[in-house]
Amino acid sequence: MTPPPPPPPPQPVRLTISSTPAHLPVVRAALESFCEVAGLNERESGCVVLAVDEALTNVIRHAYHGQHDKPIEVSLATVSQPSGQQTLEIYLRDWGTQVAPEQIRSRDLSDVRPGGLGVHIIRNCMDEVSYCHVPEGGTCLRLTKRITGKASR
Amino acid sequence: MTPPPPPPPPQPVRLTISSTPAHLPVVRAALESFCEVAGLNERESGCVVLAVDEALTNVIRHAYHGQHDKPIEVSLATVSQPSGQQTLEIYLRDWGTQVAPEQIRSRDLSDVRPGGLGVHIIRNCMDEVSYCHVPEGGTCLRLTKRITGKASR
Amino acid sequence: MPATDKTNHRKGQPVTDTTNPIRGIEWAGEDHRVAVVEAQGDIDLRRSSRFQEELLALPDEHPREIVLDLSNVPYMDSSGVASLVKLLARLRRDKVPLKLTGLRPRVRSVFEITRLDTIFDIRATVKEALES
Amino acid sequence: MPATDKTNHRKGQPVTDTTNPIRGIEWAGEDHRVAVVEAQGDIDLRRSSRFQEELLALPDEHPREIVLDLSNVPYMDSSGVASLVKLLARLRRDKVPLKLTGLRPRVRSVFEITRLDTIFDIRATVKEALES
Ligand SMILES: Nc1ncnc2c1ncn2[C@@H]1O[C@H](COP(=O)(O)OP(=O)(O)O)[C@@H](O)[C@H]1O
Ligand SMILES: Nc1ncnc2c1ncn2[C@@H]1O[C@H](COP(=O)(O)OP(=O)(O)O)[C@@H](O)[C@H]1O
Repeated sequence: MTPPPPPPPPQPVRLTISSTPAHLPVVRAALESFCEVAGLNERESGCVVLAVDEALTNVIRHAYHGQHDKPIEVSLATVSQPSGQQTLEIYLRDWGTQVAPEQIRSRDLSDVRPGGLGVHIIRNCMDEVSYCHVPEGGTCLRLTKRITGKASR
Repeated sequence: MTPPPPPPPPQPVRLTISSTPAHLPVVRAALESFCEVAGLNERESGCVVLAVDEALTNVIRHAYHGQHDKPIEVSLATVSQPSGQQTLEIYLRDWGTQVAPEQIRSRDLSDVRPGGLGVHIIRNCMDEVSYCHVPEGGTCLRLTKRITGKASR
Repeated sequence: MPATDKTNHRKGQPVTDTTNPIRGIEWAGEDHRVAVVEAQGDIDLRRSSRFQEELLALPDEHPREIVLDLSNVPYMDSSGVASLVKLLARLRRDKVPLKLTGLRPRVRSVFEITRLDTIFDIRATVKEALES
Repeated sequence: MPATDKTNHRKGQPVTDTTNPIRGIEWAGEDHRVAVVEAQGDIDLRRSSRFQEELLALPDEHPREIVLDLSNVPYMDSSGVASLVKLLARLRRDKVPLKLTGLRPRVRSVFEITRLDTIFDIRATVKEALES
Protein backbone atom coordinates (compact mmCIF):
# COMPACT_ATOMS: atom_id res chain seq x y z
CA MET A 1 0.00 0.00 0.00
CA THR A 2 1.37 3.43 -0.89
CA PRO A 3 0.53 6.32 1.35
CA PRO A 4 -2.71 8.03 0.28
CA PRO A 5 -2.19 11.48 -1.23
CA PRO A 6 -2.56 14.24 1.32
CA PRO A 7 -6.07 15.70 1.22
CA PRO A 8 -6.40 19.20 -0.22
CA PRO A 9 -6.89 22.00 2.28
CA PRO A 10 -9.39 22.71 3.90
CA GLN A 11 -8.92 19.22 5.09
CA PRO A 12 -11.88 16.88 5.02
CA VAL A 13 -12.92 14.18 7.45
CA ARG A 14 -14.18 10.87 6.14
CA LEU A 15 -16.22 8.38 8.13
CA THR A 16 -16.57 4.86 6.83
CA ILE A 17 -19.31 2.92 8.56
CA SER A 18 -21.39 -0.13 7.95
CA SER A 19 -25.11 0.25 7.48
CA THR A 20 -26.13 -0.53 11.04
CA PRO A 21 -28.37 1.91 12.90
CA ALA A 22 -25.95 1.54 15.85
CA HIS A 23 -23.54 3.81 13.99
CA LEU A 24 -25.99 6.67 13.51
CA PRO A 25 -25.25 8.30 16.89
CA VAL A 26 -21.51 8.07 16.12
CA VAL A 27 -21.98 9.96 12.85
CA ARG A 28 -24.25 12.50 14.52
CA ALA A 29 -21.67 13.18 17.24
CA ALA A 30 -18.78 13.54 14.78
CA LEU A 31 -20.84 15.77 12.47
CA GLU A 32 -22.02 17.94 15.34
CA SER A 33 -18.44 18.55 16.40
CA PHE A 34 -17.27 19.14 12.81
CA CYS A 35 -20.03 21.74 12.32
CA GLU A 36 -19.03 23.50 15.49
CA VAL A 37 -15.36 23.65 14.52
CA ALA A 38 -16.42 24.85 11.04
CA GLY A 39 -18.23 27.78 12.64
CA LEU A 40 -21.87 26.84 12.11
CA ASN A 41 -24.15 28.16 14.78
CA GLU A 42 -26.20 25.82 16.90
CA ARG A 43 -29.37 26.07 14.84
CA GLU A 44 -27.51 25.41 11.61
CA SER A 45 -25.65 22.42 12.94
CA GLY A 46 -28.82 20.94 14.42
CA CYS A 47 -30.38 21.10 10.98
CA VAL A 48 -27.36 19.56 9.27
CA VAL A 49 -27.20 16.71 11.78
CA LEU A 50 -30.91 16.01 11.27
CA ALA A 51 -30.60 16.05 7.47
CA VAL A 52 -27.64 13.67 7.40
CA ASP A 53 -29.27 11.32 9.90
CA GLU A 54 -32.40 11.18 7.70
CA ALA A 55 -30.30 10.59 4.60
CA LEU A 56 -28.38 7.75 6.28
CA THR A 57 -31.64 6.25 7.50
CA ASN A 58 -32.87 6.28 3.90
CA VAL A 59 -29.69 4.60 2.66
CA ILE A 60 -30.06 1.84 5.24
CA ARG A 61 -33.79 1.37 4.57
CA HIS A 62 -34.12 2.00 0.85
CA ALA A 63 -30.70 1.44 -0.73
CA TYR A 64 -29.65 -1.48 1.49
CA HIS A 65 -33.15 -2.76 2.40
CA GLY A 66 -32.30 -2.93 6.08
CA GLN A 67 -29.08 -4.95 5.74
CA HIS A 68 -26.64 -3.91 8.45
CA ASP A 69 -23.28 -4.93 7.00
CA LYS A 70 -23.03 -2.77 3.88
CA PRO A 71 -20.57 0.11 3.51
CA ILE A 72 -21.45 3.80 3.72
CA GLU A 73 -18.99 6.67 3.41
CA VAL A 74 -19.65 10.09 4.88
CA SER A 75 -17.24 12.85 3.81
CA LEU A 76 -17.21 16.26 5.45
CA ALA A 77 -15.37 19.34 4.23
CA THR A 78 -15.52 23.10 4.35
CA VAL A 79 -14.98 24.94 1.08
CA SER A 80 -14.25 28.64 0.53
CA GLN A 81 -16.16 30.00 -2.44
CA PRO A 82 -14.47 32.66 -4.61
CA SER A 83 -16.99 35.10 -3.10
CA GLY A 84 -15.48 34.45 0.31
CA GLN A 85 -18.57 32.49 1.35
CA GLN A 86 -17.70 29.43 3.41
CA THR A 87 -19.71 26.31 2.65
CA LEU A 88 -20.03 22.98 4.38
CA GLU A 89 -20.01 20.12 1.87
CA ILE A 90 -21.15 16.63 2.75
CA TYR A 91 -21.03 13.56 0.54
CA LEU A 92 -22.83 10.31 1.33
CA ARG A 93 -21.79 7.35 -0.75
CA ASP A 94 -23.44 3.95 -0.79
CA TRP A 95 -23.07 0.82 -2.91
CA GLY A 96 -26.73 -0.19 -2.76
CA THR A 97 -29.78 -0.26 -5.01
CA GLN A 98 -30.00 2.76 -7.29
CA VAL A 99 -33.31 4.59 -7.58
CA ALA A 100 -34.05 7.26 -10.19
CA PRO A 101 -33.28 10.55 -8.45
CA GLU A 102 -36.72 11.92 -9.40
CA GLN A 103 -38.28 9.11 -7.35
CA ILE A 104 -36.59 10.41 -4.23
CA ARG A 105 -39.02 13.16 -3.43
CA SER A 106 -40.97 14.55 -0.55
CA ARG A 107 -44.75 14.40 -0.42
CA ASP A 108 -47.38 17.08 0.11
CA LEU A 109 -47.12 18.00 3.79
CA SER A 110 -50.62 19.51 3.97
CA ASP A 111 -51.86 15.94 3.98
CA VAL A 112 -51.12 15.18 7.65
CA ARG A 113 -50.05 11.58 7.92
CA PRO A 114 -47.02 9.70 9.17
CA GLY A 115 -44.10 8.78 6.90
CA GLY A 116 -42.47 10.36 3.90
CA LEU A 117 -40.99 13.25 5.87
CA GLY A 118 -37.27 12.48 5.51
CA VAL A 119 -36.66 13.89 2.05
CA HIS A 120 -38.60 17.03 2.97
CA ILE A 121 -36.35 17.51 5.98
CA ILE A 122 -33.21 17.00 3.92
CA ARG A 123 -34.27 19.56 1.30
CA ASN A 124 -35.47 21.98 3.93
CA CYS A 125 -32.34 21.82 6.06
CA MET A 126 -29.70 21.98 3.35
CA ASP A 127 -29.02 24.59 0.67
CA GLU A 128 -28.19 22.12 -2.10
CA VAL A 129 -29.24 18.49 -2.39
CA SER A 130 -28.26 16.37 -5.36
CA TYR A 131 -28.43 12.64 -5.85
CA CYS A 132 -26.33 11.00 -8.54
CA HIS A 133 -25.65 7.47 -9.66
CA VAL A 134 -22.09 6.27 -9.48
CA PRO A 135 -21.34 4.30 -12.67
CA GLU A 136 -19.49 1.63 -10.66
CA GLY A 137 -22.62 1.08 -8.57
CA GLY A 138 -24.48 2.84 -5.81
CA THR A 139 -25.47 6.40 -5.17
CA CYS A 140 -23.74 9.59 -4.12
CA LEU A 141 -25.67 12.31 -2.31
CA ARG A 142 -24.11 15.76 -2.18
CA LEU A 143 -25.39 18.16 0.47
CA THR A 144 -24.19 21.70 0.99
CA LYS A 145 -24.90 24.33 3.61
CA ARG A 146 -23.73 27.95 3.62
CA ILE A 147 -22.01 28.86 6.85
CA THR A 148 -23.66 32.03 8.10
CA GLY A 149 -22.65 31.74 11.76
CA LYS A 150 -19.77 33.79 13.05
CA ALA A 151 -17.22 31.70 11.17
CA SER A 152 -13.80 32.13 12.65
CA ARG A 153 -11.81 29.89 10.34
CA MET B 1 -13.72 1.72 -8.22
CA THR B 2 -15.22 -1.56 -7.09
CA PRO B 3 -17.32 -1.64 -3.96
CA PRO B 4 -15.21 -2.28 -0.88
CA PRO B 5 -15.77 -5.67 0.72
CA PRO B 6 -18.37 -5.55 3.47
CA PRO B 7 -16.68 -5.25 6.86
CA PRO B 8 -16.81 -8.30 9.09
CA PRO B 9 -19.27 -8.18 11.96
CA PRO B 10 -19.09 -6.62 14.59
CA GLN B 11 -18.89 -3.75 12.21
CA PRO B 12 -16.13 -1.23 12.63
CA VAL B 13 -16.13 2.50 12.09
CA ARG B 14 -13.20 4.14 10.36
CA LEU B 15 -12.34 7.82 10.56
CA THR B 16 -9.91 9.27 8.06
CA ILE B 17 -8.66 12.69 9.04
CA SER B 18 -5.79 14.97 8.21
CA SER B 19 -3.29 15.79 10.90
CA THR B 20 -4.79 19.10 11.97
CA PRO B 21 -5.59 19.69 15.64
CA ALA B 22 -8.98 21.03 14.47
CA HIS B 23 -10.08 17.45 13.89
CA LEU B 24 -9.28 16.24 17.41
CA PRO B 25 -12.67 17.26 18.86
CA VAL B 26 -14.38 15.48 15.96
CA VAL B 27 -12.57 12.22 16.75
CA ARG B 28 -13.25 12.63 20.47
CA ALA B 29 -16.97 13.11 19.84
CA ALA B 30 -17.24 10.11 17.50
CA LEU B 31 -15.21 7.91 19.84
CA GLU B 32 -17.24 8.96 22.86
CA SER B 33 -20.43 7.96 21.09
CA PHE B 34 -18.92 4.70 19.81
CA CYS B 35 -17.84 3.77 23.35
CA GLU B 36 -21.31 4.47 24.66
CA VAL B 37 -22.98 2.33 22.01
CA ALA B 38 -20.41 -0.40 22.69
CA GLY B 39 -21.47 -0.45 26.33
CA LEU B 40 -18.46 1.13 28.05
CA ASN B 41 -19.36 3.00 31.20
CA GLU B 42 -18.66 6.68 31.51
CA ARG B 43 -15.37 6.30 33.34
CA GLU B 44 -14.06 3.81 30.80
CA SER B 45 -15.02 5.89 27.81
CA GLY B 46 -13.50 9.01 29.35
CA CYS B 47 -10.24 7.14 29.67
CA VAL B 48 -10.36 5.79 26.11
CA VAL B 49 -11.10 9.24 24.68
CA LEU B 50 -8.18 10.71 26.62
CA ALA B 51 -5.78 7.96 25.48
CA VAL B 52 -6.70 8.29 21.80
CA ASP B 53 -6.50 12.08 21.94
CA GLU B 54 -3.00 11.84 23.45
CA ALA B 55 -1.96 9.30 20.82
CA LEU B 56 -3.25 11.51 17.98
CA THR B 57 -1.48 14.50 19.48
CA ASN B 58 1.75 12.48 19.46
CA VAL B 59 1.23 11.49 15.83
CA ILE B 60 0.73 15.12 14.83
CA ARG B 61 3.70 16.34 16.89
CA HIS B 62 6.21 13.53 16.61
CA ALA B 63 5.37 11.51 13.49
CA TYR B 64 4.28 14.47 11.34
CA HIS B 65 6.34 17.21 13.08
CA GLY B 66 3.34 19.50 13.30
CA GLN B 67 2.33 19.33 9.64
CA HIS B 68 -1.45 19.62 9.36
CA ASP B 69 -2.18 18.01 5.99
CA LYS B 70 -1.00 14.44 6.51
CA PRO B 71 -3.36 11.46 6.70
CA ILE B 72 -4.34 9.62 9.88
CA GLU B 73 -6.74 6.69 10.08
CA VAL B 74 -8.62 5.80 13.25
CA SER B 75 -10.43 2.45 13.23
CA LEU B 76 -12.86 1.43 15.94
CA ALA B 77 -14.34 -2.01 16.49
CA THR B 78 -15.71 -4.22 19.19
CA VAL B 79 -14.53 -7.83 19.27
CA SER B 80 -15.97 -10.78 21.15
CA GLN B 81 -13.25 -12.96 22.64
CA PRO B 82 -13.82 -16.74 22.75
CA SER B 83 -14.18 -16.29 26.53
CA GLY B 84 -17.22 -14.12 25.91
CA GLN B 85 -15.27 -11.02 26.94
CA GLN B 86 -16.09 -8.00 24.78
CA THR B 87 -13.15 -5.84 23.84
CA LEU B 88 -12.89 -2.44 22.22
CA GLU B 89 -10.11 -2.38 19.61
CA ILE B 90 -8.69 0.82 18.23
CA TYR B 91 -6.08 1.20 15.48
CA LEU B 92 -4.29 4.43 14.70
CA ARG B 93 -2.40 4.48 11.43
CA ASP B 94 -0.05 7.19 10.22
CA TRP B 95 2.33 7.56 7.30
CA GLY B 96 4.90 9.66 9.14
CA THR B 97 8.37 9.29 10.64
CA GLN B 98 8.93 5.94 12.27
CA VAL B 99 10.50 5.81 15.70
CA ALA B 100 11.77 2.65 17.41
CA PRO B 101 8.84 1.49 19.58
CA GLU B 102 11.12 1.28 22.63
CA GLN B 103 11.77 5.02 22.28
CA ILE B 104 8.07 5.71 22.78
CA ARG B 105 8.02 5.46 26.54
CA SER B 106 6.76 7.31 29.54
CA ARG B 107 9.07 8.91 32.04
CA ASP B 108 9.37 8.60 35.82
CA LEU B 109 6.35 10.43 37.21
CA SER B 110 7.85 10.91 40.69
CA ASP B 111 9.93 13.64 39.09
CA VAL B 112 7.24 16.34 38.97
CA ARG B 113 7.75 18.38 35.84
CA PRO B 114 5.69 19.26 32.78
CA GLY B 115 5.78 17.19 29.58
CA GLY B 116 6.22 13.52 28.81
CA LEU B 117 2.86 12.50 30.26
CA GLY B 118 1.07 11.36 27.10
CA VAL B 119 2.52 7.86 26.80
CA HIS B 120 1.92 7.26 30.50
CA ILE B 121 -1.73 8.18 30.04
CA ILE B 122 -2.09 5.91 27.01
CA ARG B 123 -0.58 2.92 28.85
CA ASN B 124 -2.55 3.66 31.98
CA CYS B 125 -5.90 4.03 30.27
CA MET B 126 -5.75 1.09 27.89
CA ASP B 127 -5.34 -2.62 28.55
CA GLU B 128 -3.02 -3.30 25.60
CA VAL B 129 -0.82 -0.84 23.76
CA SER B 130 1.41 -1.90 20.89
CA TYR B 131 3.24 0.14 18.32
CA CYS B 132 4.38 -1.44 15.09
CA HIS B 133 6.05 -0.26 11.95
CA VAL B 134 4.15 -0.73 8.72
CA PRO B 135 6.62 -1.97 6.05
CA GLU B 136 5.10 0.39 3.46
CA GLY B 137 5.82 3.35 5.76
CA GLY B 138 4.46 4.84 8.92
CA THR B 139 3.28 3.41 12.19
CA CYS B 140 0.28 1.48 13.46
CA LEU B 141 -0.77 1.76 17.09
CA ARG B 142 -3.14 -0.89 18.42
CA LEU B 143 -5.04 -0.11 21.59
CA THR B 144 -7.49 -2.41 23.34
CA LYS B 145 -9.82 -1.99 26.27
CA ARG B 146 -11.92 -4.67 27.96
CA ILE B 147 -15.55 -3.68 28.21
CA THR B 148 -16.56 -4.18 31.82
CA GLY B 149 -19.60 -1.90 31.83
CA LYS B 150 -23.06 -3.36 31.55
CA ALA B 151 -22.59 -4.27 27.90
CA SER B 152 -25.86 -4.83 26.18
CA ARG B 153 -24.66 -5.75 22.74
CA MET C 1 -28.33 21.30 23.31
CA PRO C 2 -26.09 18.99 21.28
CA ALA C 3 -27.82 16.15 19.48
CA THR C 4 -25.53 13.84 21.37
CA ASP C 5 -26.17 15.31 24.78
CA LYS C 6 -26.71 12.31 26.98
CA THR C 7 -26.45 13.99 30.33
CA ASN C 8 -29.88 12.90 31.37
CA HIS C 9 -30.15 9.35 30.18
CA ARG C 10 -26.57 8.40 30.85
CA LYS C 11 -26.69 7.71 34.51
CA GLY C 12 -26.87 4.03 35.25
CA GLN C 13 -26.67 1.98 32.13
CA PRO C 14 -25.43 2.80 28.66
CA VAL C 15 -28.06 3.82 26.17
CA THR C 16 -28.36 1.18 23.53
CA ASP C 17 -31.11 -0.46 21.55
CA THR C 18 -32.30 -2.13 24.72
CA THR C 19 -33.21 0.99 26.66
CA ASN C 20 -36.96 1.50 26.64
CA PRO C 21 -37.97 4.64 24.78
CA ILE C 22 -40.75 4.99 27.36
CA ARG C 23 -39.23 5.12 30.83
CA GLY C 24 -42.54 4.96 32.69
CA ILE C 25 -46.12 6.11 33.20
CA GLU C 26 -47.45 8.01 36.18
CA TRP C 27 -51.12 8.54 36.77
CA ALA C 28 -52.08 12.12 37.65
CA GLY C 29 -55.24 14.18 38.00
CA GLU C 30 -57.86 13.90 40.72
CA ASP C 31 -59.23 10.73 39.14
CA HIS C 32 -55.74 9.38 38.43
CA ARG C 33 -56.68 8.94 34.80
CA VAL C 34 -54.21 11.39 33.24
CA ALA C 35 -51.23 9.39 31.99
CA VAL C 36 -47.96 11.30 32.37
CA VAL C 37 -45.60 9.38 30.08
CA GLU C 38 -41.85 9.95 30.22
CA ALA C 39 -39.83 9.25 27.09
CA GLN C 40 -36.04 8.90 27.19
CA GLY C 41 -33.04 8.84 24.88
CA ASP C 42 -32.47 9.56 21.23
CA ILE C 43 -35.38 8.49 19.03
CA ASP C 44 -33.72 7.43 15.78
CA LEU C 45 -33.72 4.42 13.46
CA ARG C 46 -32.40 2.26 16.32
CA ARG C 47 -35.32 2.98 18.57
CA SER C 48 -38.20 4.45 16.60
CA SER C 49 -40.08 1.21 16.01
CA ARG C 50 -39.93 0.41 19.75
CA PHE C 51 -41.04 3.98 20.45
CA GLN C 52 -44.02 3.60 18.14
CA GLU C 53 -44.99 0.24 19.61
CA GLU C 54 -44.91 1.59 23.13
CA LEU C 55 -46.80 4.74 22.15
CA LEU C 56 -49.57 2.87 20.37
CA ALA C 57 -50.05 0.62 23.40
CA LEU C 58 -50.92 3.65 25.54
CA PRO C 59 -54.63 3.91 24.53
CA ASP C 60 -55.14 0.39 25.94
CA GLU C 61 -54.55 1.84 29.39
CA HIS C 62 -57.72 3.95 28.92
CA PRO C 63 -56.33 7.30 29.94
CA ARG C 64 -58.62 10.34 30.00
CA GLU C 65 -55.67 12.39 28.76
CA ILE C 66 -52.00 11.79 27.87
CA VAL C 67 -49.12 14.13 28.72
CA LEU C 68 -45.92 13.02 26.97
CA ASP C 69 -42.79 14.43 28.59
CA LEU C 70 -39.94 14.74 26.06
CA SER C 71 -37.49 16.59 28.30
CA ASN C 72 -35.12 13.59 28.35
CA VAL C 73 -35.19 13.15 24.58
CA PRO C 74 -32.14 14.97 23.15
CA TYR C 75 -32.80 13.92 19.55
CA MET C 76 -35.75 12.79 17.44
CA ASP C 77 -35.86 11.99 13.75
CA SER C 78 -38.82 12.15 11.38
CA SER C 79 -39.95 8.62 12.17
CA GLY C 80 -40.37 9.59 15.83
CA VAL C 81 -42.54 12.50 14.81
CA ALA C 82 -44.47 10.19 12.48
CA SER C 83 -45.20 7.85 15.39
CA LEU C 84 -46.60 10.76 17.35
CA VAL C 85 -48.85 11.64 14.41
CA LYS C 86 -50.16 8.06 14.46
CA LEU C 87 -50.81 8.21 18.19
CA LEU C 88 -52.56 11.56 17.82
CA ALA C 89 -54.87 10.19 15.11
CA ARG C 90 -55.78 7.18 17.24
CA LEU C 91 -56.43 9.30 20.33
CA ARG C 92 -58.57 11.80 18.42
CA ARG C 93 -60.91 9.00 17.45
CA ASP C 94 -61.58 8.39 21.17
CA LYS C 95 -61.48 12.14 21.99
CA VAL C 96 -58.50 11.70 24.34
CA PRO C 97 -56.33 14.84 24.41
CA LEU C 98 -52.54 14.51 23.90
CA LYS C 99 -50.12 17.14 25.20
CA LEU C 100 -46.39 17.22 24.48
CA THR C 101 -44.07 18.85 27.04
CA GLY C 102 -40.41 19.61 27.57
CA LEU C 103 -39.35 19.73 23.91
CA ARG C 104 -35.70 20.65 23.58
CA PRO C 105 -34.88 23.14 20.79
CA ARG C 106 -33.62 20.38 18.48
CA VAL C 107 -36.70 18.25 18.91
CA ARG C 108 -38.96 21.25 18.47
CA SER C 109 -37.24 22.10 15.20
CA VAL C 110 -38.15 18.68 13.71
CA PHE C 111 -41.81 19.48 14.36
CA GLU C 112 -41.39 22.92 12.82
CA ILE C 113 -39.57 21.73 9.71
CA THR C 114 -42.21 19.06 9.08
CA ARG C 115 -44.92 21.67 9.83
CA LEU C 116 -46.44 19.39 12.44
CA ASP C 117 -45.94 21.81 15.33
CA THR C 118 -49.40 23.29 14.72
CA ILE C 119 -51.32 20.03 14.94
CA PHE C 120 -49.91 19.18 18.38
CA ASP C 121 -50.77 20.76 21.73
CA ILE C 122 -47.26 21.68 22.92
CA ARG C 123 -46.72 22.90 26.51
CA ALA C 124 -43.56 24.00 28.28
CA THR C 125 -43.74 21.67 31.28
CA VAL C 126 -45.70 18.72 32.65
CA LYS C 127 -46.95 21.03 35.40
CA GLU C 128 -48.32 23.51 32.88
CA ALA C 129 -49.97 20.71 30.92
CA LEU C 130 -51.66 19.33 34.03
CA GLU C 131 -52.92 22.74 35.11
CA SER C 132 -54.48 23.63 31.77
CA MET D 1 -20.00 14.61 31.51
CA PRO D 2 -19.14 13.81 27.90
CA ALA D 3 -15.77 15.06 26.68
CA THR D 4 -17.66 16.91 24.00
CA ASP D 5 -20.16 18.54 26.30
CA LYS D 6 -20.24 22.12 25.17
CA THR D 7 -23.29 23.26 27.03
CA ASN D 8 -21.45 25.96 28.86
CA HIS D 9 -19.19 27.46 26.29
CA ARG D 10 -21.53 27.15 23.38
CA LYS D 11 -23.79 30.07 23.94
CA GLY D 12 -22.83 32.97 21.74
CA GLN D 13 -20.04 32.08 19.42
CA PRO D 14 -18.67 28.77 18.23
CA VAL D 15 -15.68 27.45 20.10
CA THR D 16 -12.69 27.46 17.80
CA ASP D 17 -8.98 28.13 18.08
CA THR D 18 -9.78 31.79 18.51
CA THR D 19 -11.69 31.51 21.77
CA ASN D 20 -9.48 32.59 24.65
CA PRO D 21 -8.75 29.72 27.03
CA ILE D 22 -8.93 32.33 29.82
CA ARG D 23 -12.31 34.06 29.75
CA GLY D 24 -11.45 36.67 32.33
CA ILE D 25 -9.99 37.62 35.71
CA GLU D 26 -11.92 39.00 38.65
CA TRP D 27 -10.24 40.45 41.68
CA ALA D 28 -11.58 39.18 45.01
CA GLY D 29 -10.62 39.31 48.67
CA GLU D 30 -10.72 42.34 50.95
CA ASP D 31 -7.61 43.75 49.32
CA HIS D 32 -8.79 42.79 45.81
CA ARG D 33 -5.55 40.93 45.27
CA VAL D 34 -6.95 37.42 44.87
CA ALA D 35 -7.20 36.69 41.13
CA VAL D 36 -10.22 34.52 40.29
CA VAL D 37 -9.41 33.26 36.82
CA GLU D 38 -12.05 31.59 34.69
CA ALA D 39 -10.90 29.13 32.04
CA GLN D 40 -13.21 27.99 29.23
CA GLY D 41 -13.46 25.34 26.55
CA ASP D 42 -11.60 22.15 25.74
CA ILE D 43 -7.87 22.40 26.46
CA ASP D 44 -6.29 20.23 23.78
CA LEU D 45 -3.56 20.53 21.14
CA ARG D 46 -5.54 23.33 19.47
CA ARG D 47 -5.54 25.51 22.52
CA SER D 48 -2.94 24.33 25.02
CA SER D 49 -0.15 26.67 23.93
CA ARG D 50 -2.50 29.66 24.24
CA PHE D 51 -3.62 28.34 27.60
CA GLN D 52 -0.03 28.12 28.80
CA GLU D 53 0.82 31.59 27.53
CA GLU D 54 -2.16 33.12 29.29
CA LEU D 55 -1.49 31.18 32.49
CA LEU D 56 2.17 32.18 32.65
CA ALA D 57 1.23 35.84 32.20
CA LEU D 58 -0.83 35.75 35.41
CA PRO D 59 2.08 36.28 37.86
CA ASP D 60 2.76 39.65 36.16
CA GLU D 61 -0.53 40.89 37.62
CA HIS D 62 0.99 40.45 41.11
CA PRO D 63 -1.85 38.52 42.69
CA ARG D 64 -1.57 37.53 46.34
CA GLU D 65 -3.33 34.27 45.44
CA ILE D 66 -4.80 32.66 42.29
CA VAL D 67 -8.06 30.69 42.12
CA LEU D 68 -8.43 28.98 38.75
CA ASP D 69 -12.02 28.03 37.98
CA LEU D 70 -12.18 25.03 35.59
CA SER D 71 -15.93 24.48 35.76
CA ASN D 72 -16.32 25.51 32.10
CA VAL D 73 -13.54 23.23 30.90
CA PRO D 74 -15.15 19.97 29.71
CA TYR D 75 -11.88 18.40 28.53
CA MET D 76 -8.16 18.77 29.27
CA ASP D 77 -5.25 16.80 27.86
CA SER D 78 -1.84 16.18 29.42
CA SER D 79 -0.37 19.35 27.96
CA GLY D 80 -2.99 21.39 29.83
CA VAL D 81 -2.01 19.69 33.06
CA ALA D 82 1.66 20.27 32.21
CA SER D 83 0.99 24.01 31.82
CA LEU D 84 -0.58 24.06 35.27
CA VAL D 85 2.52 22.34 36.67
CA LYS D 86 4.65 25.12 35.14
CA LEU D 87 2.43 27.81 36.62
CA LEU D 88 2.53 26.14 40.03
CA ALA D 89 6.34 26.00 39.96
CA ARG D 90 6.56 29.68 39.08
CA LEU D 91 4.07 30.73 41.74
CA ARG D 92 5.77 28.67 44.45
CA ARG D 93 8.95 30.65 43.87
CA ASP D 94 7.04 33.80 44.84
CA LYS D 95 5.02 32.01 47.54
CA VAL D 96 1.72 32.75 45.80
CA PRO D 97 -0.87 30.02 46.48
CA LEU D 98 -2.76 28.45 43.54
CA LYS D 99 -6.13 26.78 44.00
CA LEU D 100 -8.01 24.83 41.33
CA THR D 101 -11.81 24.70 41.50
CA GLY D 102 -14.75 23.21 39.64
CA LEU D 103 -12.95 20.23 38.10
CA ARG D 104 -15.35 18.06 36.13
CA PRO D 105 -14.88 14.29 36.58
CA ARG D 106 -13.06 13.94 33.25
CA VAL D 107 -10.63 16.72 34.01
CA ARG D 108 -10.04 15.41 37.52
CA SER D 109 -9.18 11.99 36.09
CA VAL D 110 -6.33 13.44 34.01
CA PHE D 111 -4.78 14.76 37.22
CA GLU D 112 -5.28 11.40 38.91
CA ILE D 113 -3.83 9.33 36.07
CA THR D 114 -0.75 11.55 35.90
CA ARG D 115 -0.56 11.47 39.73
CA LEU D 116 -0.53 15.24 39.86
CA ASP D 117 -3.73 15.53 41.89
CA THR D 118 -1.70 15.49 45.12
CA ILE D 119 0.57 18.41 44.26
CA PHE D 120 -2.36 20.77 43.56
CA ASP D 121 -4.71 22.38 46.06
CA ILE D 122 -8.06 21.31 44.60
CA ARG D 123 -11.31 22.79 45.95
CA ALA D 124 -14.91 22.14 44.98
CA THR D 125 -15.99 25.71 44.24
CA VAL D 126 -14.58 29.21 43.92
CA LYS D 127 -16.56 30.14 47.03
CA GLU D 128 -14.91 27.38 49.04
CA ALA D 129 -11.48 28.41 47.77
CA LEU D 130 -12.03 32.05 48.75
CA GLU D 131 -13.27 31.14 52.22
CA SER D 132 -10.35 28.89 53.06
N1 LIG E 1 -31.30 6.69 -0.47
C1 LIG E 1 -32.42 6.31 -1.11
N2 LIG E 1 -32.38 5.30 -2.00
C2 LIG E 1 -33.49 4.92 -2.64
N3 LIG E 1 -34.71 5.47 -2.46
C3 LIG E 1 -34.83 6.48 -1.59
C4 LIG E 1 -33.70 6.95 -0.86
N4 LIG E 1 -34.11 7.96 -0.07
C5 LIG E 1 -35.42 8.11 -0.28
N5 LIG E 1 -35.88 7.23 -1.19
C6 LIG E 1 -37.27 7.14 -1.71
O1 LIG E 1 -37.94 8.38 -1.41
C7 LIG E 1 -39.12 8.12 -0.60
C8 LIG E 1 -39.35 9.23 0.40
O2 LIG E 1 -38.36 9.15 1.44
P1 LIG E 1 -38.64 9.81 2.85
O3 LIG E 1 -39.17 11.21 2.63
O4 LIG E 1 -37.41 9.71 3.66
O5 LIG E 1 -39.82 8.97 3.51
P2 LIG E 1 -39.88 7.43 3.94
O6 LIG E 1 -38.48 6.92 3.97
O7 LIG E 1 -40.53 7.49 5.28
O8 LIG E 1 -40.73 6.78 2.90
C9 LIG E 1 -38.89 6.75 0.02
O9 LIG E 1 -40.09 6.10 0.31
C10 LIG E 1 -38.07 6.04 -1.04
O10 LIG E 1 -38.90 5.48 -2.03
N1 LIG F 1 3.61 8.67 17.52
C1 LIG F 1 4.90 8.89 17.89
N2 LIG F 1 5.86 8.88 16.95
C2 LIG F 1 7.15 9.09 17.30
N3 LIG F 1 7.56 9.32 18.56
C3 LIG F 1 6.66 9.34 19.55
C4 LIG F 1 5.28 9.11 19.26
N4 LIG F 1 4.61 9.17 20.44
C5 LIG F 1 5.52 9.42 21.39
N5 LIG F 1 6.76 9.51 20.87
C6 LIG F 1 8.03 9.73 21.64
O1 LIG F 1 7.79 9.43 23.03
C7 LIG F 1 8.06 10.57 23.86
C8 LIG F 1 7.08 10.65 25.03
O2 LIG F 1 5.79 11.04 24.57
P1 LIG F 1 4.74 11.71 25.54
O3 LIG F 1 4.70 10.91 26.80
O4 LIG F 1 3.46 11.89 24.84
O5 LIG F 1 5.34 13.13 25.94
P2 LIG F 1 5.67 14.41 25.04
O6 LIG F 1 4.96 14.23 23.74
O7 LIG F 1 5.14 15.55 25.85
O8 LIG F 1 7.15 14.41 24.90
C9 LIG F 1 8.00 11.77 22.93
O9 LIG F 1 8.79 12.83 23.36
C10 LIG F 1 8.48 11.17 21.61
O10 LIG F 1 9.89 11.17 21.55
